[in-house]
Amino acid sequence: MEKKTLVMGVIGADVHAVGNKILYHAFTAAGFNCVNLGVMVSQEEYINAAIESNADVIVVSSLYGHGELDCRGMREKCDEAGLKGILLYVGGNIVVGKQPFDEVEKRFKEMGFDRVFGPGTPPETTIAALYEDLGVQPPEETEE
Amino acid sequence: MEKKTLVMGVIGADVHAVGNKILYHAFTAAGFNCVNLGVMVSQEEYINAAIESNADVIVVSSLYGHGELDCRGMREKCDEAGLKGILLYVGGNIVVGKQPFDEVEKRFKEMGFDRVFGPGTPPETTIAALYEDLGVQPPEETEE
Amino acid sequence: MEIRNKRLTDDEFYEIRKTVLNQWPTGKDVDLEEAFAFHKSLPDSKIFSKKLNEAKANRITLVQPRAGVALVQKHIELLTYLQDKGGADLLPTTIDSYTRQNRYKEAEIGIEESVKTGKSMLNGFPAVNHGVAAVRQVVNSIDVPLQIRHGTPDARLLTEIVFAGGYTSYEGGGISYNIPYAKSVPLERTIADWQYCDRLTGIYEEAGISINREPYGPLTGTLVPPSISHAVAIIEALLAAEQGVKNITVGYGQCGNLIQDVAAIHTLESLTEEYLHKYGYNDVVVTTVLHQWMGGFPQDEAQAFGVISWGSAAAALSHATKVIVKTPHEAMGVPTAEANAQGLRCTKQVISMLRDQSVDENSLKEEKEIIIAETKCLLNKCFELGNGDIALGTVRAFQAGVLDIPFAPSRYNAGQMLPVRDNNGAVRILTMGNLPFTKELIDFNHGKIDERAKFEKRKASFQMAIDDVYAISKGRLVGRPRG
Amino acid sequence: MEIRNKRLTDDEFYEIRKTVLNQWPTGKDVDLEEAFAFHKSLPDSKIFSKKLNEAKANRITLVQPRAGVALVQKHIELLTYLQDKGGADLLPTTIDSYTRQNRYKEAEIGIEESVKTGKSMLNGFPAVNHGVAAVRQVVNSIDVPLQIRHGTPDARLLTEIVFAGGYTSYEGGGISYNIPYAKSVPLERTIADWQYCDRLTGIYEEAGISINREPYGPLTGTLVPPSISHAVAIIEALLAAEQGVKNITVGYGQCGNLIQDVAAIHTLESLTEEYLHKYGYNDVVVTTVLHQWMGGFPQDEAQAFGVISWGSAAAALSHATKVIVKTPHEAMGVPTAEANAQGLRCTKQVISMLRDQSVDENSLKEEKEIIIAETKCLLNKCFELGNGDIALGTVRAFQAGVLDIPFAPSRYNAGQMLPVRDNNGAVRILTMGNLPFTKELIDFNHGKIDERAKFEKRKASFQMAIDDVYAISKGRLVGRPRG
Ligand code: B12
Ligand code: B12
Repeated sequence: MEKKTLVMGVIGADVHAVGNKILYHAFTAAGFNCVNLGVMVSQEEYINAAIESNADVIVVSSLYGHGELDCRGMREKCDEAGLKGILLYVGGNIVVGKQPFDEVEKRFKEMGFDRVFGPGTPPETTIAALYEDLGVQPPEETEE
Repeated sequence: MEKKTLVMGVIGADVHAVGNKILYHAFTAAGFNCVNLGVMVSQEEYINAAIESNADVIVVSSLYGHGELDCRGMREKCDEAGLKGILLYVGGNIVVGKQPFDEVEKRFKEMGFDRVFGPGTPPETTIAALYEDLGVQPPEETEE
Repeated sequence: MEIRNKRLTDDEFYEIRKTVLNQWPTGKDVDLEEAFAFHKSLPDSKIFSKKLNEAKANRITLVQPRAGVALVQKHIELLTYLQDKGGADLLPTTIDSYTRQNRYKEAEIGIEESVKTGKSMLNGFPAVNHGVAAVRQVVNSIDVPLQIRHGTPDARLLTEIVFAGGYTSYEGGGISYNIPYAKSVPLERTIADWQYCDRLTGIYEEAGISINREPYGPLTGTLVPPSISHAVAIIEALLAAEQGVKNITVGYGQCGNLIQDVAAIHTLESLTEEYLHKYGYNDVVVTTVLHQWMGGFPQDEAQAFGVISWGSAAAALSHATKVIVKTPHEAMGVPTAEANAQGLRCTKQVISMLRDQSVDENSLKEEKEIIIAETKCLLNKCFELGNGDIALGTVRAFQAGVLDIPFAPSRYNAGQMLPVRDNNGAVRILTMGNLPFTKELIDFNHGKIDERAKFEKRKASFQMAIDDVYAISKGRLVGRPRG
Repeated sequence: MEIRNKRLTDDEFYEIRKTVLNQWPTGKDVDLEEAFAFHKSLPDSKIFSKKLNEAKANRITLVQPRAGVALVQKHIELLTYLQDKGGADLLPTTIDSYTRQNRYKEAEIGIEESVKTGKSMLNGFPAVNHGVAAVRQVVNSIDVPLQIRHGTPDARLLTEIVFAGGYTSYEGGGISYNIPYAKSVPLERTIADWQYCDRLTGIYEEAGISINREPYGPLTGTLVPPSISHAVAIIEALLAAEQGVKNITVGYGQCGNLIQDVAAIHTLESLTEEYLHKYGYNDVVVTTVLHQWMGGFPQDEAQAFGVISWGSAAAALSHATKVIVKTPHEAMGVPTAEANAQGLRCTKQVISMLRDQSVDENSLKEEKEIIIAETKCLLNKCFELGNGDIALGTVRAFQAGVLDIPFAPSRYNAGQMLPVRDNNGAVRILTMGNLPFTKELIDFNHGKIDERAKFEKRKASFQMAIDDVYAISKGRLVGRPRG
């Protein structure tokens, strides 16, 4: 199978590193080529990395509550940088406080994100979505 | 001070004895003459005891949830027995489940109870109400 | 005829049985052979004793709520919710208070009123009125083992109906469902009536159907010292074993001091086994249940969760076989399904977080010795008073105040004994009444209470006990003087 | 110039101070003399160190939430609610993440957006942007002592503003607010910047105003073994003491195994005192704080209450001076005032129920010995690496992986060490990286982990650590393999 490439990281001034490390581990085991930018990633860094690695998808994590401020304009910046139509995922605790998820999802979709995931979404769910959206299959041997 | 007399007990098939024992202790210390019928008291028993002791008030406890079924018709039976206008208090966990207290109070007032108290009402509150309704004062020396 | 701890003969049993099944029309639907067949059709996953034995072997703690409403369909919905959303390992059917007093006519009114008002006007499920077929509907609808929980002095007809209905566990006993649950029923009566229930269990056992029996541990739920409830639990276990019961869960209501609670669960199991063996009952499986705090709860739900969690911790750290769960609505009224499931989930979280931890044996030593010594004083005196017969001895012990349960409503209870907490929150005995304790044990109790009295700069008294009764509902364990 | 653990001279301090106060316009409002006067006008009941010292003397555990929103009035409302409805003994002001990164312009946008949308768009209170007068509004409105809680690598301006604003306690440190909170800030920088903050505290102290300082204990909050966080806490205590700080609260994030947690709190206090004395700081008052579980929480609120309660139990049984409280919303997002108060009330219930209980000293012995031995290995090596200077030694220790914090985002952290739980849920170290442990200690850790690996019939590995990271959020403590 041709390996798909994803760029991942935690946006803004966010330092929540645990989920990022685990997601990296899980994505790699699931057969993706991962460019992990770690925490405190700016929109520009994601975009530059995506261009450089010719990525198929950008997976944005935001845990600390400023996701809504940090993610604004990301789709437009991608477009400007020539990444038209690149898949954009966002997940984590992406807003401040416990808010009804459907409203949150709507706001982020309007911002141009293709998929929006709520708090505590397990890696398996994210991976299943990636397989579906990228039209690929799990690798024969997964690390179990 | 002339001692006022109260008849007290836990109505119906209710065996919750702890609050009853403590209330008896508190009422006595507060200067009342108490006829304590204990638990599992029928309407008739309260009424007979009130006639016999020439009581000023009947204090009905109900904890176990059947209070609404058990208390029905009590005011009418008092009237028939010649206890017209006798003070009737009810308190405890007088209905099944957590219900808005104002609705519960309303239903029991309609049944003819003069005062209706919610879960966990402290003895001091009840005693203050008795002093007020019976127009008496605390005894000089209270057991403290 | 004086009461004796002796197995009912078939003649005696079936003679009584005729009148029992006639107490209410639904009695006539009970057919033993057909009931055995129904039980045998049940999958292992619905059999209480199997699940308990397995939990005991694996040292895990199962969670079980209390729950019961007036109408069959609503009751099934409630239990299904607690199973699916609460993750209950075991489910109950709590019986309403009219049925507990054999007031089936009032229960009938409660059912009608519940249909009319659309809310349960009864505080439990009136199984006798509903009858065998309805009970089986419940059993058929639920995937986990089911138990009847009640508080019924004369539970004979209820037992017949729910056993025939397929229930595989049954709470209660001649002492524990009398003294805390009745005002004026003689103890001879309830012990005899519960010999009937136990014998019925024995008859099922002999037919190859092992129904779990659980003496009701917490009694009045209010400052009951462990040795008192242990003595009662062990007596009821002996009475049940004599009638042929083979699967017994002995219970204890959390007092709140961790060391005392863990020591209590450990000694409850070992003492019950010891006494069963001593009296020749060698094939009984004994498991334990810890009841989360059974006294007054705080009204605030967040605080109630704190109390629930602490009970869960005591259950997990003592490795009780199961824990009976309270809800955040406890102080207010019969809980909604939602609140009940919350209590379960909170409990499960704590139980499973702590399942790999225990309390150091050394730190339990003194407390275990005290509980064992006290319990033996009580039991030995009971045997003595009964000239070796524990049924007779028990009746005489209550008459004499040798067994004495605090805050009990029954007039057959002396009510002389007064418990208070010591300075670490363990429940001790201030006024002995006629408890047959040795001087050492009395001194131990008083010494512990003196420590507290000194600390609080007041005399130990009834007021101290009252403060302790209110304490947990006011956010404390020890009822310290205010101000 | 290389970093040294040496008190800043007045010249050095006031030289730096000029640029600090110019970092953002609100800096110019800080006037030390006037600030001292404001502090001296505060009643004792608002002074953090006084309340802590009193709690320590009485062996009680105070409760404190986390809380902060974007706008001043809303923040005051929030704190008032937590004080009145939550019963908080101590209150915080949690700073937002932009301020923590000195991104005051973005904080300004957050404030504007919050005004516009009517909800807090920031995850905390941007104290620098608000300035001294606004901070005093908060101090004047609240009755209990207040602390700033943040996670700011360069907190110098923030410290100036909130000290002038009247805050009497301040969390953070050069290591604990760098490694878990930053990606690429050199440790020399943050240690130096925090020397500034500590020196400012010292200057207040010398003016007769004792401001409490709290190194941030839990670090990444995720499977941090006690000895690691102890070493960091003690280093930061030494660094603070050198600058003249006299009232220090050392912290620890609950791991979940009761024995380990209680042993951790006890040794944290004794070791901190030991090292302070050893290095000549003899007049520092040391208190302790336990943080309820700092890793991933279960989403379900009832389950979250279980986790909160277990943290409360650990705090109470270890007699920590205070406990930092989580809320039932933890897994979802910044809590509402209501949810925050629920966490407080639940905690208070457990804390006060358990305040008269302790864990038996004997059962703590082994665990305390291990923690002490491990911590000393780490600290002694740090001193060695710094040729006797702990500031320098710390920088070199991180470079060498001698100090190594699991799951940390900082590139100045080696990230070689990997913790997993043992079979009783205590946190142990699987991969040592360059931790300078003795063979005995390594064997002890591996022996404990082997027990678990055998029990689970699998090898200890990164997967086991991942399972442990998720465990509590999935209702367990030990991340057992599924299926
Ligand atoms: C201890 C207890 C028991 C013990 C009682 C032992 C005994 N014989 O006394 C046992 C375990 C045996 C028991 C049994 C049952 N209980 Co019960 N029990 C409790 C519990 C936990 C505490 C009661 C108590 O002693 N409180 C301490 C005393 C000091 O307080 P108190 O009883 O509330 O009384 C004070 C005030 O209410 C007030 N007061 C009382 N009467 C009056 C009257 C007036 C006029 C005024 C002003 C004030 C007043 O003053 C008293 C003194 O301060 C409560 C829940 C709670 N409160 O936390 C449930 C509770 C009362 N029980 C309940 C139920 C349903 C039962 C059972 C049916 C079994 C079951 N389903 O679990 C049986 C009923 C048996 C029967 N036939 O009555 C329900 C009632 C539900 C409802 N009303 O919706 C409660 C609320 C629990 C619950 N949430 O489900 N129970
Ligand atoms: C541990 C932790 C910390 C540690 C982080 C250590 C570190 N450097 O990593 C410390 C203590 C330092 C910390 C600091 C802060 N934290 Co914090 N923290 C947590 C906590 C308890 C657990 C996070 C975690 O590690 N979980 C375990 C991992 C495995 O799960 P995860 O992070 O959720 O990631 C998984 C999923 O979300 C998903 N996922 C993640 N990204 C994506 C992306 C996509 C596309 C998909 C599909 C899925 C996905 O997959 C991951 C792997 O399974 C959470 C609350 C919780 N969840 O219980 C709060 C939480 C995230 N923190 C929060 C906050 C506010 C802060 C602080 C501002 C301080 C504060 N107020 O207390 C600072 C922020 C610092 C900063 N600048 O970022 C808030 C965020 C609030 C909000 N969104 O409304 C939370 C929710 C707590 C709360 N309820 O207040 N925190």
